Amino acid sequence: VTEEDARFQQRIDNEDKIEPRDWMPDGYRRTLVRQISQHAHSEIVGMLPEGNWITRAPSLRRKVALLAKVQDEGGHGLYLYSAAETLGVSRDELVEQLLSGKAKYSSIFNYPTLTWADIGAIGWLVDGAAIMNQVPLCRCSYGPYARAMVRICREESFHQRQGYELMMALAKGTPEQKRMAQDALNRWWWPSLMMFGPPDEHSAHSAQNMAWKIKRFSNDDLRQRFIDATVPQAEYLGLTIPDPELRLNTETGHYEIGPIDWTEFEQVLKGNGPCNRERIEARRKAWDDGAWVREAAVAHARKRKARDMKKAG
Amino acid sequence: VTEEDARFQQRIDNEDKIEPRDWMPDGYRRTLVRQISQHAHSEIVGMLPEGNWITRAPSLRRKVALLAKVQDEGGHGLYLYSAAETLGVSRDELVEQLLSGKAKYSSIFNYPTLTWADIGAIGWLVDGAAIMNQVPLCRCSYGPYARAMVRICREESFHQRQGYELMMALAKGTPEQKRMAQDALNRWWWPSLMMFGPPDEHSAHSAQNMAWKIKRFSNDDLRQRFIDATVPQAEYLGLTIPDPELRLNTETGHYEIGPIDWTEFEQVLKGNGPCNRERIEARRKAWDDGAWVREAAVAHARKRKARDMKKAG
Amino acid sequence: MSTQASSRDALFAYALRLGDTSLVLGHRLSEWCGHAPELEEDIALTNIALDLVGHARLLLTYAGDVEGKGRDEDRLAYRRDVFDYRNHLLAEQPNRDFGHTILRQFLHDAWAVELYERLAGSADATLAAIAAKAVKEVRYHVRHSGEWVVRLGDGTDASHARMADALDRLWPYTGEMFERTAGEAELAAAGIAVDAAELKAAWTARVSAVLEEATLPRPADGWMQSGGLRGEHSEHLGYLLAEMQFLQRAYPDATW
Amino acid sequence: MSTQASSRDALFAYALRLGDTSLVLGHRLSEWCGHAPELEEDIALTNIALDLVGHARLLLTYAGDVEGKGRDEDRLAYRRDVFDYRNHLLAEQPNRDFGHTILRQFLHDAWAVELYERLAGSADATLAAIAAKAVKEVRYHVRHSGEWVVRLGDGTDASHARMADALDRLWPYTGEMFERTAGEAELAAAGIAVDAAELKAAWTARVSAVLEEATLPRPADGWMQSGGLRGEHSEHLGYLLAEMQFLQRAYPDATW
Repeated sequence: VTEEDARFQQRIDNEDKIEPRDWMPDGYRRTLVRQISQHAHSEIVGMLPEGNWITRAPSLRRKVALLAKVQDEGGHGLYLYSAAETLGVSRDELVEQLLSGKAKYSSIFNYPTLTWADIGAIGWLVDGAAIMNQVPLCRCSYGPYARAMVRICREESFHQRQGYELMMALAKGTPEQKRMAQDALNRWWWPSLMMFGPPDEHSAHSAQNMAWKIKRFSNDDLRQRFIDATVPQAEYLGLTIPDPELRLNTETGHYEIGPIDWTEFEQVLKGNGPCNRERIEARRKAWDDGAWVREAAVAHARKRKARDMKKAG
Repeated sequence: VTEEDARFQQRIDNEDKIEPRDWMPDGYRRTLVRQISQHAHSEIVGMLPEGNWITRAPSLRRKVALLAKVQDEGGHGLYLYSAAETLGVSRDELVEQLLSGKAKYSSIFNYPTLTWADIGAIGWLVDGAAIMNQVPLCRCSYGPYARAMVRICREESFHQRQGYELMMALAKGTPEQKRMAQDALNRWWWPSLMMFGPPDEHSAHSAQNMAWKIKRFSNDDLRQRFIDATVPQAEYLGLTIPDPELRLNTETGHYEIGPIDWTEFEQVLKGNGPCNRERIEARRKAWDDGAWVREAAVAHARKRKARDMKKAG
Repeated sequence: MSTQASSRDALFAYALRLGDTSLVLGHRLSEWCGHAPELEEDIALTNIALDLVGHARLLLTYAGDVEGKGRDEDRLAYRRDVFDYRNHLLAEQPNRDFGHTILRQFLHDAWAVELYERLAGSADATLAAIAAKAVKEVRYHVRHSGEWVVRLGDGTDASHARMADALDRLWPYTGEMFERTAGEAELAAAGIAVDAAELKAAWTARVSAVLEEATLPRPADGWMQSGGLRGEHSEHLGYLLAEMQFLQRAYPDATW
Repeated sequence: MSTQASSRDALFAYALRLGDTSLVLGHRLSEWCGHAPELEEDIALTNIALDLVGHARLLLTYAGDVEGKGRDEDRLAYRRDVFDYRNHLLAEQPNRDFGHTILRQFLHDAWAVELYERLAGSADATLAAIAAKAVKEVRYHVRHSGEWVVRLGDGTDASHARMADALDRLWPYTGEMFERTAGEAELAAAGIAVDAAELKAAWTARVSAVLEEATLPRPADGWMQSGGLRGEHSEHLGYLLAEMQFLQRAYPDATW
């Protein structure tokens, strides 16, 4: 450990915020770039499953809410790419990594949205799980990331309430709507639990990230918080969590769940989820189809600048 | 008039059939190529407006009937291209003429199919008008064309009855269905009348084509027959022909109609119909997208032949 | 009584024309969500889509009130078939590439901004209020789409060619914006509606200026497509509605 | 009584599986009508679509009879939402290019021909009769699609590359054809159904032979997509149904 390393760790321990121009260890920088860009990519890819229902939203009010939500996700992507850029990497590089498959994004977005209830389930469960992960990041040691997360969490919690309200309308609606809601819960429950990552005993990097205060709670801790918060919400909706082993441990006050099928998680991570290929292809198509537009914008800006200079000269 | 011309005309006057290897005047050949290929193109382009409702047909029975009908049209295109080929022009040349806009097809297919009732209206009115035009062609002086028309007319009259039956189901259905049927009649009536071409006093080529027995009745005669046959059918359906001036002349026994808006006809002919551009683009796209398939088929056939020769050798 | 009824019909038709056009165009824009050429533009297009659907909600709600048969915004949006839609054909044209989308948007925005500026002074308090709200947003839209038209028209050779093609395709759909719905002239005379025919000069001036800056020659006003105001649409609208209306049609008794 | 009910459920599910797969695949083929690479193929694809929709009609009618709740072919085809559809995921995959379409068709046909040959000997007279009719048509289908796979696989470099891509995309959807619906094993034991799992070897032999002739390496059997038999589909089916069902949904009281 060098003296610089020690001084850096001291600042972290003092809960100082690290800023872009401050010295930082390469590992810290690398970890943050990976995590922030992965987070940004998740926001962007996450626009696709929900975007899938914009044209079919069942009322104009719901359509407007969904459009606004997906737009917010684009906005989150923007803040996060900006935060990553403060670490010396360009947005184009990051996009390149996403499109080439080098960079990851949250596996949850490799599941399809099959019915309108999936929009509710994503808001309630996926955004709910995201918030559990993200709220501690508002206190992350890296300043630009922490500040981006404050803004993001505020919007995410609005989305989460909106998603729950949507599920409520279905759960209290016609029998067909209730069935749709239950079906969505059945499909999204386990993938949501997997969003917290592998069990602590298999989780790499954790200790270092905790020391750097990039991470503040373990995967299993966050997962448990999510379960404890969500099970009563499902009960309130009158929906059944698809886990016959689920039970409340009255001694600990925590809900205990049956075993998670990590093989499925591994397969989706490896690219075999129902939509991995389609998600990346959709992003790649948008990027490739848009190339002429971006090129034209650059060419026009150059022309305009040349004209302005001529005028000025 | 050469001796050959006179002998040819004599054969025509005797109602002899002209066959591909027989001598014929250049003008006769040119006229037939133009007419037969235009007719073939019409069958092919005509698949598009009806094809537009295959995926949305309102019952499986209707879906099957529509699929079969559009398939028949493809078949008619095939017979007719074959008949044209007997006159020394290749199908590829003809397709090229269609795609480049050099060759025409029936303007009626430049109108959109907006509701399911349009499928009925096309069968009843458009196929009905086509039959009026085509039945006399079964006695056309050129043998291959005449024989193709016999087969085509048989199928067309089946389509026409099917279309009328479809309209009947709508006209006797719910008020919304009846409204749909009336709306379709409103939109297809006048364009159907225009299918017979301009009034006799403005029709070019007519006299020569009559002499050659390519054409046997004038545009206005055929149009009148169609009107006389169709007006009572509309009445039987309980639908109103969209022509306030329509009346039965009790002396002649014929229905008289209000003036036809030939400016619209001219505009559609000139390429300004609602769908001219889309129809040709759809055909061009099919052709261009299929190029690799046709090339591969040729390449494979060549490989196979080479292998067979090697084996045989 | 009969005059009252016919002016109610006219107002209903007028509100539908504006509302349907906003809704259908907003729908088309919303198809881009997640697929735009760059993230900033994804957000901008979605924003405009949001505004347009917002206008549609106000206008369709008002149309339902005027009609007085208890139809609300969703009933009107989700339970009418293609021949009852009154949007401009321009709005329903497919997206094709970004250049077509943004040019379609500009041709519409240049009309909408002229319309809403005048309609904000309507003698009908509801239309005036809707227009006053809309005009602020539409001013931003027309600036945004106009800037893109300039950028792409006067960008690269490839972008210029695409925009010229888009202009050639879309121009025949611009004539309809200056047609009148049944009774629109009477409504305009009463100070309630803006007579669409009177927007032509201002629209042409605005469009010509942008096209010129974009180095795109303005097409001659040839034969114009028509039909949207009579419910005679292109083949595209049926597919759009089948998709948009699916849930309301499949679950007619549900509340969402 | 309970056994009877559960065997009725099993038979219903089985008939739906076959009927829905035929219907959805027929729908996909019908999307080509008027757009195929050559006229002969336009006619051929439409012909196969006709056969498949024909099989679907028989199978769905039978499913409705078995269920005994008065649902006919149209009720089943047009009034079920995506999670009640039981087709193979393979059938709903989008057409993409002609190579993908014809390979998808071949992978299905090679299964269908093995299935119907066996099902023609079913102890259930209706299923046996449907299969006896279908097998004649399906023998033609598999020859047609197989010939195209060979032609395009062993055609030009470009066509080979397209077919290799198609194979890579579609292979993960083939595993589902050998899954069983609930109660299918029991129906098979009773001589009513054909156990799908038992078709694997014959299918593999048939497919391998054609792929070899087409110079296309057979992919390894990796992770297989699954879900269609449980009503968990891809995002594509919802759009397909929205389009297909529009009229029946929009005019629920009409007879066509």
